[in-house]
Amino acid sequence: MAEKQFREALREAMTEEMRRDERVFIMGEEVAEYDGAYKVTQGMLAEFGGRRVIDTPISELGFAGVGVGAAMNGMRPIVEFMTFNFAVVGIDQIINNAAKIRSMSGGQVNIPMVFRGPNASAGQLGATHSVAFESLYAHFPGLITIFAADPYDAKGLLKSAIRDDNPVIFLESEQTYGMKQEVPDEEYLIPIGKGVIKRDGSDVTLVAHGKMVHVAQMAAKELEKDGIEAEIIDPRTIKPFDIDLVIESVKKTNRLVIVDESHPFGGVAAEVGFQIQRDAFDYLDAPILRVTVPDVPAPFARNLFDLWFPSPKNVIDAVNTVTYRK
Amino acid sequence: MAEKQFREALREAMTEEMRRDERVFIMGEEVAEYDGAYKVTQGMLAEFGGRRVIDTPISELGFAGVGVGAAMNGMRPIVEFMTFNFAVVGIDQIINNAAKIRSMSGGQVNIPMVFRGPNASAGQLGATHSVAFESLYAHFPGLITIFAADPYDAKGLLKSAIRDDNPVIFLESEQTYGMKQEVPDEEYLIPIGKGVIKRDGSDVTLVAHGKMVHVAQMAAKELEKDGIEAEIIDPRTIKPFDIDLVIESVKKTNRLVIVDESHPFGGVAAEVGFQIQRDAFDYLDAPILRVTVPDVPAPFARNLFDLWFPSPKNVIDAVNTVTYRK
Amino acid sequence: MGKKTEAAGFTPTGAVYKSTKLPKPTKKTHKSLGIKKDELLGLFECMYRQRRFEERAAQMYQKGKFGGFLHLYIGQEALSSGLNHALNADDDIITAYRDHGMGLARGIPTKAGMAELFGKKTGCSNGKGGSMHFFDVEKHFWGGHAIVGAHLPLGAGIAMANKLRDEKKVTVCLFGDGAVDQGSLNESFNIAQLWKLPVVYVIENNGYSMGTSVARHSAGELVDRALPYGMKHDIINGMDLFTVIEKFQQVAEEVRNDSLPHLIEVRTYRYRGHSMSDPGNYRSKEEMQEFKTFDPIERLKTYILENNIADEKKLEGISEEIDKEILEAIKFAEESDFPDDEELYKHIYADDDFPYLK
Amino acid sequence: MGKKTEAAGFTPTGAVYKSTKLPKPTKKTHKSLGIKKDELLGLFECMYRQRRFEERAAQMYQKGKFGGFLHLYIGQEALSSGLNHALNADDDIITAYRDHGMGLARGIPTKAGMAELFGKKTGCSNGKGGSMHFFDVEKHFWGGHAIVGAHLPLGAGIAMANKLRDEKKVTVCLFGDGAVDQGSLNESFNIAQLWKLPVVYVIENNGYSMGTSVARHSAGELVDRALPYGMKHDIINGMDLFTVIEKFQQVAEEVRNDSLPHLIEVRTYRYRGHSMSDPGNYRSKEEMQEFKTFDPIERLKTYILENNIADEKKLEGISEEIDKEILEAIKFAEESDFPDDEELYKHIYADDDFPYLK
Ligand SMILES: Cc1ncc(C[n+]2csc(CCOP(=O)(O)OP(=O)(O)O)c2C)c(N)n1
Ligand SMILES: Cc1ncc(C[n+]2csc(CCOP(=O)(O)OP(=O)(O)O)c2C)c(N)n1
Ligand SMILES: [Mg+2]
Ligand SMILES: [Mg+2]
Repeated sequence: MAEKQFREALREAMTEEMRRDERVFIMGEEVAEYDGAYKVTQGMLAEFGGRRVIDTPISELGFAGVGVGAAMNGMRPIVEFMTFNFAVVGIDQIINNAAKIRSMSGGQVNIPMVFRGPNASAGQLGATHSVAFESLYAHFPGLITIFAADPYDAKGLLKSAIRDDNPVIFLESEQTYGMKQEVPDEEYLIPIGKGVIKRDGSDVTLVAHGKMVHVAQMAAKELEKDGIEAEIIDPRTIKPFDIDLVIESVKKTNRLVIVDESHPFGGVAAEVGFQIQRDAFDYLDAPILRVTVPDVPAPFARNLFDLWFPSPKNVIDAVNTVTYRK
Repeated sequence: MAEKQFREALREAMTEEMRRDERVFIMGEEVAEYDGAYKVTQGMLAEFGGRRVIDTPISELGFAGVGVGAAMNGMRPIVEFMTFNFAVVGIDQIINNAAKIRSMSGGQVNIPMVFRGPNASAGQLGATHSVAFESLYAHFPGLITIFAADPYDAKGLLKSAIRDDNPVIFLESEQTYGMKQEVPDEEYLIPIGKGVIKRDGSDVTLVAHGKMVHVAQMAAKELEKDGIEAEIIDPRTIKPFDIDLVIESVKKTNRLVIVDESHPFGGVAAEVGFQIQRDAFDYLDAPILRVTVPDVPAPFARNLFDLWFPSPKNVIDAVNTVTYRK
Repeated sequence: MGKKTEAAGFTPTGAVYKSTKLPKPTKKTHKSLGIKKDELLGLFECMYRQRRFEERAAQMYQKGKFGGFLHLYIGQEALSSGLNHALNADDDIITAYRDHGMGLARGIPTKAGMAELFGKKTGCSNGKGGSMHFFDVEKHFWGGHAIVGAHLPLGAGIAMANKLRDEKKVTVCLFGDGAVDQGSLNESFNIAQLWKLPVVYVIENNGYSMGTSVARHSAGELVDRALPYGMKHDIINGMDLFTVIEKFQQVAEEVRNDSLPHLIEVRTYRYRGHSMSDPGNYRSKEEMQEFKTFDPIERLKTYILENNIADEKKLEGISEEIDKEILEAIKFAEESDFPDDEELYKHIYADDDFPYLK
Repeated sequence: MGKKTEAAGFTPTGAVYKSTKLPKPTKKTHKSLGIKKDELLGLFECMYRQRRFEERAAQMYQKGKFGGFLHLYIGQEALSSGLNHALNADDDIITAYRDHGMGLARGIPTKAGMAELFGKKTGCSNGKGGSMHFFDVEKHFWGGHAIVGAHLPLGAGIAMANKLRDEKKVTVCLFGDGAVDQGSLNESFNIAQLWKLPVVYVIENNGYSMGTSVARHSAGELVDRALPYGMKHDIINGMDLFTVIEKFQQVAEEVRNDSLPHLIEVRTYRYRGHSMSDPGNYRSKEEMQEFKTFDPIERLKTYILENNIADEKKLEGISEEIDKEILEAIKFAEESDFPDDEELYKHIYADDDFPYLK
């Protein structure tokens, strides 16, 4: 077992699955000759050639739809978006075609494919390049949505996603691509729809996914010094969401803070909060709080961006509120 | 004061504003020579001519963006989508350009425009033609989102929307276009962001918007026979949302059911429920429940569609649960 | 609409004939096209079946037997029938929501088609799709699609999958003249040409996008949308069955050999309204009359009689058989069950035990 | 990359030169183009300002003085400078994210530009936009836009507003060769031609979309994207200032008269990487060397000297002034304040009292 970067874990997952199943191929902007805008697909063209590792024009609607068509007709495409901000111009192919054709055809059509790429903000990239889309994709039935937080989860989940017969939205982050973690060399799969407790604690439950898991971890370390043991739950899959794991934790902690990089209105935090108040009402000793980006587009200026981005301090403040310590 | 159809109320609002301000114009598919796919714009071409009532090709991304550009440069366009299902292919122009350019330019650009048309389901139109988009638009900062339930609100709100300096998403329903109501001939405006109590009651609060207001009304009538007085709140504007009105009501009823035609994950119901448990926690005598379409695409078959669509019975069941009557 | 208005408007007015002139039909005979007599009668039957299916469907719709949209293909049957004849059974076809004709021509049984309109479990999409979403994947009919232009990339993708498997199959993607203005066309055409995908794009130019004539929604000639990419292209008369067959036999063979995309503009005409709610005020009686004289079914009938391939009686016999078949299909549709309630949560995901959010 | 791979691949390989051959520059002189001597020196200054601004910006970026993306325009300055010279001050311009050059040429002060890169409140977008979103609406510069192709319809809309007000103004919408493959092009071009909008679309063909050469991302010649719509079009040498000025003077006059759109493919070259993180392995040293010989600034310098419009000393003087100006701009940017924290909630909506969701 060796330390591997997030991008290496993703590459291993894709490479292993492409060796295993020749129906799997990948296409996207700069994935082939350029070795990937963020070097995730480095070396894959050399191994698999231009028929299975394919550079596309800047035509997100076009190549996303080509992927859906190829999946309908027996292939298992991986469509890489340079970032999910750019998938917006092609989103009709995802939320209408990929998500609904199986249902409209009465189950005649199978659409086994993965749409993957970086999601949410990555520093000062401005308003159009910093959006977290997980709640949008989770809102529309027919899709599975995954947001991996670390290399180990990323590899196991991406392999499961590629083998899954549903269209899967697989979200990553430019900012975690370089992050390292022990990743087994032998094959392993992580089941879709199962969350994991990333830190045990009994005083408060923190639900966080993707990049936010690390923000929650930093906050938990601070809180620990303060005698507060936070339990961190990473759902890993946004849809289907492992709400039972959260309920179990809340039954123990009676307090919940959700950390979510989405905008607040109808974000993942709103959904999880709603379900918990509905299904664990009697176990709550305090209102559920959320820590999200504010309801404004990402600003460019460094200072404003830092204010905008959810910080450990924001999480700590929320925890102090739900534990009535301030 | 005369009885007017919903479509007439919309037409009056646009006609009055176009007479009042020559910067206002309307474009969309079949809005001119065809008099509107649903006859909302009937007669407007005859009055205003082809420079202000403009038929477009089936290019939602194109004409939505043309509208944004015209708004940036001093006009006040109304962009009609035949239905909001079709806005999906042009949604980048709405959530990135219309919503963010003011902010990215540091406030130099004003984008006074309205995107309007039917939203959500209208009978057996199938999976791609039946989606409720209010939570999606409300999720992205920079936009105002309105969903009018009846002719009176529609006229007053659309006039305010046309005069507003922000990009406004104005949602309607094919199924209410024929609905009649007393609508004053003299001018009136309804403020954006203010909800209204559509039925007084003290036993339970029902929050419903758009078509769902009528479903809530039907349920309330039934419940009344049963001695249950439901208070119905129609927020009218989804963003900004008049949460204070709901809080006031919940302080009185201590029970809340949200009726929302969106899919459940991160829908309007999830957001309202989240905010209420957060801000009115101590006033709740029962978990907040929601009545929405299920988390599956709209089916075609009549029987399945009827199961899919939120019914008064669904609302009554939810009310019975929060009032612990079953 | 006042003169002043016309002058000042952005969108051009009138001028429907632009882009709708019918090219000359082929001079070929059924023999020279390799069509046997019984095949020819089969093609007549095929066209007539589509016609009667929809005429009856319209009646049922007006009687309130089923809901949703209903877009009739009446007038365009030469394309669906000729295209299906020219292709192999395992070639792939995908089309827009005006899909009954193509679906039936491809082999969807009238019973399954009618039952789909009625939203019954016995329908070709198990009642889940309705009029706009006929599917029969076993027959390589990839469905009717209702977001205008959204299935253009799907056509390229279906072709790409065939190419990746080194199957020498042709994929045909049909769409209306209105779809030409969707950005998906630019993106799909560029990718299809750049990647040499074996896909044939077919514009069913019936003169109108809903109430908007081609001249009012598209600048330039529709077929010229192929020019930027250097895509092979042609315009044909879509009211003449033999012309359609000749063209697609040739194109299909070419594609099997060189795996290069084509754009074929097929000029045809829609005799009925856009949907059942459309009064059709945007076109003149004269125009309708003129195009009625090109009725593809009447045309074929005349050819069959003039060339003594069959006599009136024979054709009437075929017609009566079809009429019966359609009536039986209606009976079948009416008597079929609706999908079980559980179906609401079936076929959304591949897994039947998917944990749906409540 | 193995031979086999190349043969089997979907996307064409190599062949960068296609679509990047430079057309002949104009034979016109500054006199025949009506450019006065001081104007000519002003144009030299304008180009040099953009060059030095970005060279310094790159240094500051590498020193970590500011974050985000930084896309340099170096090599393409003849277009921004010539275009601005050819247009009136109240004509409208909108471009993509590689926007420093066009913004400065249009009159954004170097201080405001540098401060924007640094994200300071004194920036041309008040620090809210950054490198990709320079705006100066007073100067009719409608900004840099970062979703590839998404500003094409905006250009048509800006032109439509001018036309609705009967203002005889030209709108120029610039975009990269990679944006040609976005569906927004098809939709915008069709609408612009159909509605006769006074907009000039300009492809800044610098040979590459990130690491992908034009031949590898677009089928056919880029300028042919105008053909389907019957849109007027041309290809010009974008490394030669006079050629740019001549073309846009002519086009602008035409548009003011007939209000018809144009597509101009301007062939140019990007000397730096796509962004600061791009090593540029996709192109050869030879290719770079060849295009360096066309450097628009060197070209103009040579012309000025050979025609004795000014001597070395004069030009050095101008350059030194600019160098100073840029250094002052950097000082200004560094010393400027960041936006106030309250700015986070400003200029999102028109109303400063908007009730933001918490
Ligand atoms: C993206 C999108 N926009 C609008 C519509 C509404 N609509 C359905 S059919 C149609 C007209 C299409 O005309 P055409 O492509 O010529 O096909 P035809 O109806 O003539 O077969 C329109 C505007 C839609 N379904 N999808
Ligand atoms: C819709 C979209 N897809 C992808 C990207 C990422 N991206 C930014 S610039 C770029 C290349 C654009 O190349 P070109 O249009 O030639 O402009 P240039 O960089 O050469 O000026 C890409 C792929 C984006 N910003 N928007
Ligand atoms: Mg048509
Ligand atoms: Mg380029």
